[in-house]
Amino acid sequence: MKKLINAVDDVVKEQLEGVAVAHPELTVKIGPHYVYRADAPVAGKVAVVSGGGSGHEPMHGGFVGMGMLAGACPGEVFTSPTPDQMYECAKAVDSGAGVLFLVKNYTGDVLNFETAAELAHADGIKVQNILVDDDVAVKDSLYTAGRRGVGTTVIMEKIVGAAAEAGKDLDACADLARKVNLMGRSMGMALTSCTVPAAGKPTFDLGENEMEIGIGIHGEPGQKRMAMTTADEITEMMMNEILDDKGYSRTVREWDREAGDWVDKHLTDEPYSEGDQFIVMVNSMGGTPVSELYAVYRKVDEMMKARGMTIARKLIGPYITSLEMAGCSITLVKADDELLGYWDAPVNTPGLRWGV
Amino acid sequence: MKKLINAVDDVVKEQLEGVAVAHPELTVKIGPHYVYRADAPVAGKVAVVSGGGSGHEPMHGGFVGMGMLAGACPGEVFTSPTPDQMYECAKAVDSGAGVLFLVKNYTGDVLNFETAAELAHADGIKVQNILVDDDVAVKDSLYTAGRRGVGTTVIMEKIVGAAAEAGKDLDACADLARKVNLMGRSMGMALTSCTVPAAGKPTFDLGENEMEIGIGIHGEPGQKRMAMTTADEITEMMMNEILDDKGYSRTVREWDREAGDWVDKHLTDEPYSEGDQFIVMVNSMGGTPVSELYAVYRKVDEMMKARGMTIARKLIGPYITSLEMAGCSITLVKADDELLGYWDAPVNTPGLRWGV
Amino acid sequence: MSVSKEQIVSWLKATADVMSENKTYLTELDSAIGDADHGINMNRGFSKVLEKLPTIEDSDIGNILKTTGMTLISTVGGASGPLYGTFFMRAGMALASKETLSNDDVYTMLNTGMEGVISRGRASVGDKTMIDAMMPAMAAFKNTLDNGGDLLAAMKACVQGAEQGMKDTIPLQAKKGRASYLGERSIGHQDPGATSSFLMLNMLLQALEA
Amino acid sequence: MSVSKEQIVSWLKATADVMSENKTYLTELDSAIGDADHGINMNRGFSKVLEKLPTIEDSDIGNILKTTGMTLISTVGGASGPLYGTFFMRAGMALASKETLSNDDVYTMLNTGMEGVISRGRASVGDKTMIDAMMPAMAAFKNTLDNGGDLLAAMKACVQGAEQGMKDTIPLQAKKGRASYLGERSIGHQDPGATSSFLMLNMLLQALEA
Ligand SMILES: Nc1ncnc2c1ncn2[C@@H]1O[C@H](COP(=O)(O)OP(=O)(O)O)[C@@H](O)[C@H]1O
Ligand SMILES: Nc1ncnc2c1ncn2[C@@H]1O[C@H](COP(=O)(O)OP(=O)(O)O)[C@@H](O)[C@H]1O
Ligand SMILES: [Mg+2]
Ligand SMILES: [Mg+2]
Ligand SMILES: [Mg+2]
Ligand SMILES: [Mg+2]
Repeated sequence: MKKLINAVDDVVKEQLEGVAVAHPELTVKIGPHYVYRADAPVAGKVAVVSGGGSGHEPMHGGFVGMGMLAGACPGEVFTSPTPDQMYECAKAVDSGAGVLFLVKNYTGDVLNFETAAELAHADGIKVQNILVDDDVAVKDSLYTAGRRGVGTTVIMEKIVGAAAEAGKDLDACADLARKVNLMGRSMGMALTSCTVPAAGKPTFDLGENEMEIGIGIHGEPGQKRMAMTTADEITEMMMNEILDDKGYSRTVREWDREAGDWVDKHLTDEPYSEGDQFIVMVNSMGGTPVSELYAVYRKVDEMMKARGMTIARKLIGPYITSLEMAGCSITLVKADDELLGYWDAPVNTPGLRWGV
Repeated sequence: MKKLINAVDDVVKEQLEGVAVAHPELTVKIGPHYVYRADAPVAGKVAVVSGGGSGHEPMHGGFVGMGMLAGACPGEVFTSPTPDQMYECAKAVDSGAGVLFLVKNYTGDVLNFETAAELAHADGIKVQNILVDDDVAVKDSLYTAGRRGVGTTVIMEKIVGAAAEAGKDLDACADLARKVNLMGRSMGMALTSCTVPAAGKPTFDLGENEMEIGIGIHGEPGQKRMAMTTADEITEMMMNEILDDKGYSRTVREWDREAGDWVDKHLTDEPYSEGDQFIVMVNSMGGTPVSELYAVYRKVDEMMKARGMTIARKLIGPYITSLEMAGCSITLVKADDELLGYWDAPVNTPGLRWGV
Repeated sequence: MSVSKEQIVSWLKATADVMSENKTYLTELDSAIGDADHGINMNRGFSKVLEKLPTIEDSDIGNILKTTGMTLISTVGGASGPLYGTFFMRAGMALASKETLSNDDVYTMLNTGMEGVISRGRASVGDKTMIDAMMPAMAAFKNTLDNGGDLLAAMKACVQGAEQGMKDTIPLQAKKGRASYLGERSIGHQDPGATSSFLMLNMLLQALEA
Repeated sequence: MSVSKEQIVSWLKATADVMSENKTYLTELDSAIGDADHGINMNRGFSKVLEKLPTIEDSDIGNILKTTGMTLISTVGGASGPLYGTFFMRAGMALASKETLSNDDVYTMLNTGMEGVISRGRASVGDKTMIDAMMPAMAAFKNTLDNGGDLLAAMKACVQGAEQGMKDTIPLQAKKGRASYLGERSIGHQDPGATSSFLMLNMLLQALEA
C-alpha cells in the first residue's frame, strides 16, 4: 500500500486537519468528527446534514458551505459515522428550523442516522431522515438491503441545499429530497480495487483483463465480473441498466415528528421516457482521470440523444469516489424546472462552486 | 492496460468529442485539434493560448473560458502539439489585440510554439511566447534543457487570463506572465507510473515500497528514487526544495515583434522570504484522491507558518495531471495584490469556476 | 451458581482481546463479501470498551453493559456498531442495577440483546448475518436450562449453537447488509458478523468457566 | 553517379517502413530516459509522409523534401517533430527544383538538414541527442568524398558514423531534451533520437544501393 498518509489510524483526522486549515469558512471538529459551515446556524434556514464513511471525497465534507450542506459527518474510511457525530453536528447547525439528514441506504448509515435522529428529536430538534437509494445495480429490495445510495446523493445535496438556502421549511426540503431520489439512478464500475488504509491491501483482486460491473462506493466487488472492453461498451452497459430500469419499489423508514417514532413509507419511482431532461453526472471513482470521463460522457450524450432525451446540466469529475479506485459511475436525475432552478442557484463549497 | 478508452489511436479525439458535447460554450476543432471560447475573438481583448501534450487534464482544455484561456491546443498524449494547431487556434481567437502563447518549457513545446509564433507573425498577428519553467527538481539550466514547466502554468493561465479579460494589452499580459513565472516554484512526486495508451504498459516500474521524487508531468522517472515514507516527510522534502531554492537563472527566447526574430532574455528569480504571501496549489497527479492531498496541505500549511509565510489562496485537487499516475505536486506562487486581484477575478471554465 | 460482576468484566476484556487477535481474520471475511472493515470496526469499538472498563467496573452490571453498548455505538460505526451497541444497551437495560446474575439473568441478557439487534436490523435467520449465529445460540442456551442443564452446560450449548450457526452462513445467500449486494456471489463465504458473534459468546463461556 | 528522384522517394518510403518496424523499440528507448513516445511520434509522422508521397512524387526533389518536412512538423509534435521537420524543410530549400542530385547535393541535403536541427535545438555533440548520430555521420560522408571516395562509399561511412555516434550516446549524460532532467540517471541508455537518425540514414544507404 502506497498512499500519502502518515499513521494508518490518523488518516481521517489528519485529512480533516488539512480541511480545517484550507477552509476557514468551515468549522472542523475532531473527536467526534464533524464539519460544518462556520456561519451556522443560519437563522431561519433548515440545516441539511449528510455523512457516511470517509474515502468518498469530496463527498460529503467537500460539499459543506453556502447553498449546499450545513454539515457533514465523516466516519472512518468506508465505515458509517456514529450517532454522536451526527447528533453533535445537528446541535451545532440547527437554527430552530430543523435538521434534514440525507442518508445513503447502507445498513450502517441507516441505523446510525436513525439513532442520531432519535437523539436529536429527544433534544427538541425538528428532524427528518431521507434515504438515497439510486443504485440500479442492486436489483430488488426484497432479497437485499435495498439499492445503495450512490451518485444521486451529490445532486440531492446540491438541490436540497439550495432549497434550504432559499428558506424552504423542513417538510418542503424533505419532500424535495425524496423527489430527487425518486428521479435519480446510478450505476458504477471498477477497473481496479482500492486499498482501505487500515486493511493495507486491495479489497479484491482484478486480473489485467477484468473489470467489475455494478459496484458500490466502498471498494466492494460488484454485480458481476467481466472481461475488459471498450469505453463505449462499458457506457452502453451501464446506461442501458439505468435507462431501462422499470420503476423500483421500496419501503423506507421516515421519522414521524408527531408520534416520535419511525413510520414505514412505500415509494416507487417511474421509468424514464422520451422527452425527459436530466442532470447527468459522469463520476470518477478516484483513480480514473477526468480525460477518460469525457470519452464516457461522449457516449452517454449519444445514447440519450438517440432516445430523445436531453442533458440539461452535467457534472464530470471525481465527486463521489472510492479512495483511489479506477473506474467510473454514471448518474441520471430526471429534472423539472424546480430541480434545475435549485441546481443553478449559487453554491460555494470546496468541491462545488458557482454563482459566487 | 485498463482504461476507459476505445481505440488507442482515437483517445484524444474521442475525449475532445466529449468536451464538445459537454461544453457548448467551447468550440472544439478536430484535426488539427484545438479548443477555444465559442465567443472568441472577444473584441479588444488579448487572447491567451496554451497547449501541450494531452494527459494533463483538466489542463489546458479545461481552462478555456471566460477569464482564463481563449484557446488550447492538445497534442497527442504527452507529446507537444504541432505548430499548425497553434497557428489555427491563434487565427480563431485573435481579435487584433494579439495572441499570447503560454509555453511550458519542454524542448518539444518550445520548438513547436516558436514555429507557431513565426507563422502567426507572418500572418500579421501580434504574438508573444512566454515560458513557464518552475520545476525546482531540475537543478540547473546549463546542463539540462532547463527547468520544466509544471504547476505554475495553471496559476499563470488564471492570472494572465484575468488580465486579458480586464483589457490589458499584449505586452502587459506578457509582462504579467513573466512575473508569475518568476514567482512560481513547483516540485512533484510519484507513487506509481502511468501508462501512455499508445505504449500500452507503464512507462516505468516502481516497487511496492518505492517512490520517485522530482518527477515532471509526463510519466517520466524523476530526480531520484527513494523508499516510500510518510506524507509528512514527503511534503517536507518537496517543500524544502521549493522554499530553499536560491534564485534560478535562465536564458529564454522571446519574440521581438519589431525585428521579427527571436531574442534571448536573461531572467533570474528571487528567493522567497519571511512575510511573503502565496497562492499554493497541492495537486494530484491523477490517481491520488483529493483526501490524501489534504494531508499534504496540512503539512504545507504548518511549514509555511513556521517560516512566517502566509497562504493567501489555495487550490487542492487534480489540476495538472499525468494520466492516472498516483502522486502529487506542490506549487507556490509568491503573490502581491496585483496577482491576488487577478486570481480572485471571475472565471468560468470546465476546470475552474468562481465569481459567476 | 451465580455470575459475578467480575466475570462480566472479564468477559468484556476477553472479548476485546479476541477482537484484537481476530482483527485481520474478520476483516478478511469482510473483504470477501463486504467492505473489508469488520475486524477493524470491532477492534476499534472493543479497545475503547477496554479503555473505559476501569472507570465503570465498580458500578452495577446493568450499567457496565449499557456503557459498553453506548461505547460501541459511538466508536464502531458501520452496521455492526449500532447492532452490537443495541445488543449491550438492551441487555444492560434489562439487568438494571444487578450486582450478580442468575442463570435466567444470563439468558435475559443474551436474548434481550439479540432481540434488540433484530428490532434494529430486521434480519431473520437465513439472511446471513450475526442473527444466524445468535438465534441458534440463544435457543440452545434456553433449551439446556429448560432441560435442567446448569449454566456452564447451557453456555457450552450456546457456543456450539453459535459456532454451528456461523458455519451455516457459508452456503447462504445474504439478504441483509452489504453482502446482500453480491447476490449469489455471497454464497460460499462465512459471514463476518456471525463470526464475531460466535467469538463474543465463546469469550462469555471462558469467563464463566474461569 | 547521380541520385534520382525515385531513389529519394524510396528512401522516404523505406524510412516510413523502418519507423513503423521500430516503433516499439524506439518507444522503449524513450521509456528509459524520456516519456515513451519517440517511436509512436516518428511512426505517426512518417506514416503521414507515406500517405502524402503519391501526391508529390512527381514534383522536384526540393519540393518533395520540403513537403516531407512540413508533414513531419504538423504531425509528429514533441521535440523530434520540429527537429526532423526542420531537417527536411532546410534540406528541401537547399535543393530547390532539383530533379537529380550530385554527390555534393547529397552532402548539402544532409548537412543543411543537420544545421537546421542545430539552429532550432541548439544541441552540440555530447549532449546525447540526434546530433550525436548526425554530426559524425555527416563528417564521415564529407571526409570520404574529399578523399576521393564515391557516393556509396561516402554513404556507407555516413551510416557507420551514425551507428557509432548512436552507440556513443550510451555512456553520455544528457544535456538537452527530456532526458537531461534525469541527470546521471540518463547514463547507460542509448538516445532514442540518435537511434532514429541512424535508422533514417541507413535507409538512405539502402535506397542508394538499390
Ligand atoms: N440488518 C442486519 N441485521 C443483523 N446483522 C447485520 C445486518 N446487516 C449487517 N449485519 C451484520 O453486520 C456485519 C458487517 O459489519 P461491518 O462490516 O462492521 O459493517 P458494514 O457492513 O457497515 O461495513 C455483517 O457481517 C452482518 O453479520
Ligand atoms: N535540443 C535538441 N536538439 C536535438 N535533438 C534533440 C533535442 N532535444 C531532444 N532531442 C532529440 O529528441 C529525442 C526525443 O524525441 P521525442 O521523444 O519524439 O520528443 P519528446 O522528448 O518531446 O517526447 C531525443 O532522444 C533527442 O535525440
Ligand atoms: Mg463498512
Ligand atoms: Mg513526448
Ligand atoms: Mg464491513
Ligand atoms: Mg519522447
